[in-house]
Amino acid sequence: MSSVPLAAYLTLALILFCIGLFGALTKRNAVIVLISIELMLNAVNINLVAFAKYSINPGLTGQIFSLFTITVAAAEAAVGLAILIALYRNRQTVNVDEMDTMKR
Amino acid sequence: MMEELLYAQPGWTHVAIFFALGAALLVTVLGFVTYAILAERKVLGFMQMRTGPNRVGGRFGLLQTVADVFKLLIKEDTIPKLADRPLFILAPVIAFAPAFMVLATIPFSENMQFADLGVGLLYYVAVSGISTIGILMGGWASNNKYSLLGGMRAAAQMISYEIPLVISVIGVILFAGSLNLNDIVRGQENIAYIFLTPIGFFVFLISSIAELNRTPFDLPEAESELVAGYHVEYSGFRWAFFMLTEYVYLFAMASLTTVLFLGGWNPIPFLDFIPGMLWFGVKFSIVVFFMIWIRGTLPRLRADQLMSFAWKVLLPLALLNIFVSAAVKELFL
Amino acid sequence: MDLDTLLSFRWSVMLPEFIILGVATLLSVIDLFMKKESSRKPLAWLAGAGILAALISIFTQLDIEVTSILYDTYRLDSFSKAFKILLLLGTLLVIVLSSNYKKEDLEENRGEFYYLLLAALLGAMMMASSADLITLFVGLELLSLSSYVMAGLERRNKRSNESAFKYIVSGGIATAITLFGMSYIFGLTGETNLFKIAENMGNLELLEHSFLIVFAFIITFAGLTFKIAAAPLHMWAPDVYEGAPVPVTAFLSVVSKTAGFVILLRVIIICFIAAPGIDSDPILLQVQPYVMVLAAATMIIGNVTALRQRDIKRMFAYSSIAQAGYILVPFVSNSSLIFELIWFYLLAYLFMNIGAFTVIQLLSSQEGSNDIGVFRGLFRRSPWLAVPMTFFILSLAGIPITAGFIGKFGIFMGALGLEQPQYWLAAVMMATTLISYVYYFNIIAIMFFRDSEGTKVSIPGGMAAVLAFCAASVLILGVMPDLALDFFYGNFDVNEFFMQIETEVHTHDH
Amino acid sequence: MDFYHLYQNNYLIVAVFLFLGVLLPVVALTAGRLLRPYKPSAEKYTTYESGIEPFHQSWVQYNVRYYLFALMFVIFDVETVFLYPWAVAYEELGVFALIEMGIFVVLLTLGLVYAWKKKVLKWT
Amino acid sequence: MNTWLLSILILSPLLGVLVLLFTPSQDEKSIKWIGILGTLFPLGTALVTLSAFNKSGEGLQLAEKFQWVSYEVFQSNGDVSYPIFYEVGVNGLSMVLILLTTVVSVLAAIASFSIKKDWKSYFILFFLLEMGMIGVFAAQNLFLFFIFFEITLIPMFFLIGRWGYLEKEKAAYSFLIYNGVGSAILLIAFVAMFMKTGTMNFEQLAYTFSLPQSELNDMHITKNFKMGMLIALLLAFAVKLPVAPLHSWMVRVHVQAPPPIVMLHSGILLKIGAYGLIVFGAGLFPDQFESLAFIIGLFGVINLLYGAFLALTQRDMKRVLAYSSVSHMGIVLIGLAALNEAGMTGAVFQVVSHGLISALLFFLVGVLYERAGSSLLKDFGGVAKRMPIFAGVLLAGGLASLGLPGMSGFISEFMAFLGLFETMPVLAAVGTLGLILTAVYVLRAVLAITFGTEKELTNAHDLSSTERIPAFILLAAILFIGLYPAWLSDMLRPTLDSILLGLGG
Repeated sequence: MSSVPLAAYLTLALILFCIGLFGALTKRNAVIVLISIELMLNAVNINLVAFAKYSINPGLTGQIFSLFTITVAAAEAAVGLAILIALYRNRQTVNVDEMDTMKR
Repeated sequence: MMEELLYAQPGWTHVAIFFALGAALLVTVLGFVTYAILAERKVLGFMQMRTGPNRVGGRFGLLQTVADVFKLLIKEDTIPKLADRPLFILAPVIAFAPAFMVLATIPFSENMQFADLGVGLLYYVAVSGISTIGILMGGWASNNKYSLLGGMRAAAQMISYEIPLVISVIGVILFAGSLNLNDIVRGQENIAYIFLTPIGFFVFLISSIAELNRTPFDLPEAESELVAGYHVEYSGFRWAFFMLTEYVYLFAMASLTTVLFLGGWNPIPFLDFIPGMLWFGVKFSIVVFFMIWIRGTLPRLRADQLMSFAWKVLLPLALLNIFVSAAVKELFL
Repeated sequence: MDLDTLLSFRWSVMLPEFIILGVATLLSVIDLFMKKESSRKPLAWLAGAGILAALISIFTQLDIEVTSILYDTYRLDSFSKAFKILLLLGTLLVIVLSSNYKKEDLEENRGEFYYLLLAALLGAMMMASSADLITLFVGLELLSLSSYVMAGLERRNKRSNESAFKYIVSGGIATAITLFGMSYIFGLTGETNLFKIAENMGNLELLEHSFLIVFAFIITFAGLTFKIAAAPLHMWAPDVYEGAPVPVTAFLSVVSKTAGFVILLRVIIICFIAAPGIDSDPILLQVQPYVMVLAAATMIIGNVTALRQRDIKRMFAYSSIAQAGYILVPFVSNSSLIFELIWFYLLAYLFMNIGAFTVIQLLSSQEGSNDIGVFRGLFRRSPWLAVPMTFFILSLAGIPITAGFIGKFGIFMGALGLEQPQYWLAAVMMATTLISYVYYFNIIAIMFFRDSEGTKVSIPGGMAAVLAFCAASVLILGVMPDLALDFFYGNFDVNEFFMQIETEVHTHDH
Repeated sequence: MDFYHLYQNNYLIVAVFLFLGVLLPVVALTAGRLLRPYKPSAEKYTTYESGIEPFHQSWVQYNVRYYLFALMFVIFDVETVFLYPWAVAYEELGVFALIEMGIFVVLLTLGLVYAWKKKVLKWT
Repeated sequence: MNTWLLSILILSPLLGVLVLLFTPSQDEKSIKWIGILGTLFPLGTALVTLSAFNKSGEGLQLAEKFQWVSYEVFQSNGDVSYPIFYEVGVNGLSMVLILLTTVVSVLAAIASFSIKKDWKSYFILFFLLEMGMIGVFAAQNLFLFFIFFEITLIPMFFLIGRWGYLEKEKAAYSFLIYNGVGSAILLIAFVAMFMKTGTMNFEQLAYTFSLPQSELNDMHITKNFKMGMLIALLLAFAVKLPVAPLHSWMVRVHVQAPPPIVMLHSGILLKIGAYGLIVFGAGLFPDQFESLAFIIGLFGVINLLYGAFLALTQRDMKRVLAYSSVSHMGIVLIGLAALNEAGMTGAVFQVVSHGLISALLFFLVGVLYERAGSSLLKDFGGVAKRMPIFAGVLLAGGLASLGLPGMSGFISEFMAFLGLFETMPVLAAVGTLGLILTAVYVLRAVLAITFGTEKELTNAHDLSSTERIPAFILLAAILFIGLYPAWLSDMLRPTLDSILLGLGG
């Protein structure tokens, strides 16, 4: 069990990021959209931690950065859910497709 | 031998050895659970001035639980037609696996520990949180109003009490300067942290009881209100696993309390000829007994009291505890 | 980092931030313990006073040389001072707008609005004043999160909810994209301090990973364009602007956008100025076509789509997308005038857009509609509203003797001033400006050429003051732009932007 | 390098425990399948609702207050992300970090008070 | 050095604005009188300026210069400052045009008695328009020129859109968009020149561009750049002039705008295009201009013929006049393309003369429209009987327009063609066809109105005394220039010489 190369982490993060992006853009349930965004942010965390350990210029700040990312992701999720609750109270739906009061 | 093993390149031999040791622990834990249930019933019986189980397996009903287990094993297993089958089957597993996983990092004595993780405490907190998902999943997958409500309540309660629980241990971390449970125990060679951070201990103890869904915080399973809460549709061995989870957590939580606040394997001064393992066992048993005692004494809380207690009393106390602990550290250590 | 080191920092340079933070906290406490029925109007005064105090303290800081504390996570340089003035000024005007914004839905959350606004402002100010990726990011998120909530502050209004939700979803995606890019920047250099990143970017070892640098640049840049509502991440703007309360829309279109440009300049320019692209050419030159296409697309999309809008807020959303495209032009052209051009344009933009939103707020709250028809016959009904609005619109369209023209002129100077002038970019900008004439002058036509039986619009004192101030500023800056430019050149030295400060590191024996 | 192995081994143990934790239910349930009877009837498979025929779908949208508690949880749980490292490194950080943490916690408490005042913490 | 005279002249219309701001908006009579008096003040100032102007003096006179806007550019080769100045001044050409502007403005203000609503805002915009027009001719700097150029745009937009006829908004928009395109191109060209040379002053620019190519290379100015700039400028002013394919907006404006505004537009605003062509096209890039001369001439002839043909087929007097303007602007191009003294003089004369003639004719059509509510040719006939003075003036104007000797139109057309025959005889020969056509359409239109069977007119009284003033003054001016062209040519000579010098003629 030798150490895993950096590229593997990056690829994992990239795949995760793309899944998240795909989900955020295509899913119709608002909660799933929010979760997809979390997925993208977690991809970032993987990147940061992997870079902090294995990059050309390793540095501990990557882990600190990821701490902040986690916090912000949590805050974002909290605000997102709060807004979704308010929306649900008014519209009785969490379906993104039905949010079309404002047309172009 | 263990030292060498741990410092060697990991391989399949390691897996095998670890597996054997883990299985041994698993058996021990199952044994504990078997007799903890019996003990609980006995103690409760004693408190309520009755005998408790005494028919099966001799005078003390020693095989009562074993018989119960066998009964469960040969009971017909029903999964409601309307249930979400995959989730229904998955739920007990997800609830149980973390309960056992957290045991990996608990130091039972000086050299009786499985995984000496640098972030042991964090590991415990993080992994134990996963069980909530199992419970929630079980409640949801049953497609039953009672179980859904029970599952939601359980989840709400568990996350509410998780906060004070997690924050109350910060005092301990402050004193030990480490998240490693071994370091924490070693930090208590002179004085157990229960004396340094009593508020923390108080908060931790109460929150842990709530986390375990035990009386007086057993609303999710409130028989009189919600039938049996989130596992109302479960039967046979699937149900048994939810019970098992609870008691394994009891085991784990009692161990953690011992490690964090009661000094783990450290002996009381002048009594260090008694082996650490035994000290641990004694302290551990006291905690378990205390929890059963509480169950026998206190009535169940109301739902609103339950939640506000966590947020309005325990959380502020836990936050206060951080600074009290810091002050204690600055002033006395 | 011990006590001595921390005490050795000049904390006084953070005074504006401290004031805002203090006032925001105070406001939240007061609001919490105030009786539910009592009026929240005094809170607006308090918030305004706080911002004013912060503004004054920045002016007292003008002659302080570059200072950096907390290892460059906070730095006071000309760049930050110049842009913080814009941010504070914009928010101050928005406060006046909001204190006159009367809507049932907002009343119960009025107290929250003020301190959320201040929190957002604080985030924006941190973005202007930091040279560390982490702090910049936290500032960005403080701004964003407060904005998300503000957009949805009318809790019972479906549109407001919806706009907030759309905002947070698109904002979340943009944050993730930005962070993904930043993680690569960090990964390539191992640093989060911008200047150290710049240093390490020049490292020869990185040459073999130059495609990664380009990748990092593109991702980061794309993510950061969200805040300024530039293509490709502009889609949120129309919906959010339309649904949010008018003062919030004004805030988003002015202050938040300014902050977006601030972080864009900070991160992109400092980090990548020395970075090699593929084949070791400077990356900023290599990605120029890409950024140029973005700027052009932003201008085109914004202006063309604005043509079809009937909802006035939506139209201004597209207009502000287009304006973002204009401001990107000096950025694209790597002009040495970049800072003063962007600064001046944003200053002009602040006055004209907030002025326009003042009028929109007055009209839409009186008529209960956001349709463009509310402007019908405005000149007959309330000439004192129609005439300033005309100035704002002329300025937005870039007609001479308004600040907007000088801004656009400057941008042209930037675009055409290089050894290789960006003719086609200037042409796109000019062509789209022409397109913008159609919808801008449509408003004017409706105000002046159509008659209606509508009633006179009553203008509260505060709003009148904002209108007068904005209109006067638009005109004065249009006739005497040197007032602003001399102020800029006299007080700010753009070279400070690139100045890395060596902080003394105290080493102690343990 | 040895420490690296130690590190790997410790997590290997965790993995083994995970495996065991999953294995036990699987084995037990498989064993149970061989032992237990199987006599299906329609009643057995209906959802339990205190003896009444179950009516409409029970996957209802649950009360919003659960979400509110979830939000509170998220916020305070993440707070610990900062508290833990701070507590671990307290010795090196010293008094100033304590003050900083004080500010941090006070602001969070303010959030708690806010939620309290806004009756978020009220169940029912 | 600074005499302030020109600045006062430029700002003089604002005095009227100031007074109007304090006049109650319902007081129609005083507003109209303030309007007229307000235009007299610039006229007076212009006359004072004229008297201070040395007619035979060369170069710029009465110049003023202040630093206005300054950008500091840091470049690799050291700091370069890009200052923008406020620079005004007059030469013979601009002096004449300023004079023309102030005169036509007064007359248009008098003609504005026919305006029916919102007099106050009408006159405010009118004054702003006048300020813009004076400023355009007085500016000696690209930046300033552009600003005044745009200032004329906005009041025009309002004036057309609010006080025009049925399709006024459409006309206002097409005015705005077409001219917007022109000014957009102009701005790009101006800024590009500024950034290359670091100056915006006309003379300095002309000097810089006349430097030998080797020195220009150091400033990254290539031949292609100069050519590109010239084409851009030509294009921009072609819209304004307008040149044939780009003329539709102008016809629409002339049909829809209120008569006094059309007087100003066709009298002055179109001339800005011609002025621009002369000053920037021929003045800054003479070499490139020469190489494009044939194309310019070609467009001139096309304009002349095309405008004349269309004027022939129109049934609306306004459209006839509008197309005649297109046609006459062709003569300006023809004169410019000739590249010699005769042509150039012809072009400039045409600018002035057409300003007067078209102002007169549009004024008369306005009068007609006021009487009959129509300007269609078929609605009129035998007007001469009931309105003899009107018919007389109309006929005189028409004759001036077709270039009858003794009137101003003759001199300009003659000179322009004389010039072109020297350099491009074939083109000139084709062009003369236009002159014949001009005579045909002018006479057809004018005669159809004045003579023939009398049609019923509801309100057929002759020119009133207020209407006679502008009509007679304009007619007098047309005759004066036609009979005594030396007055004009003396003033223009130094300017034309300097341009011709650049052209190598």
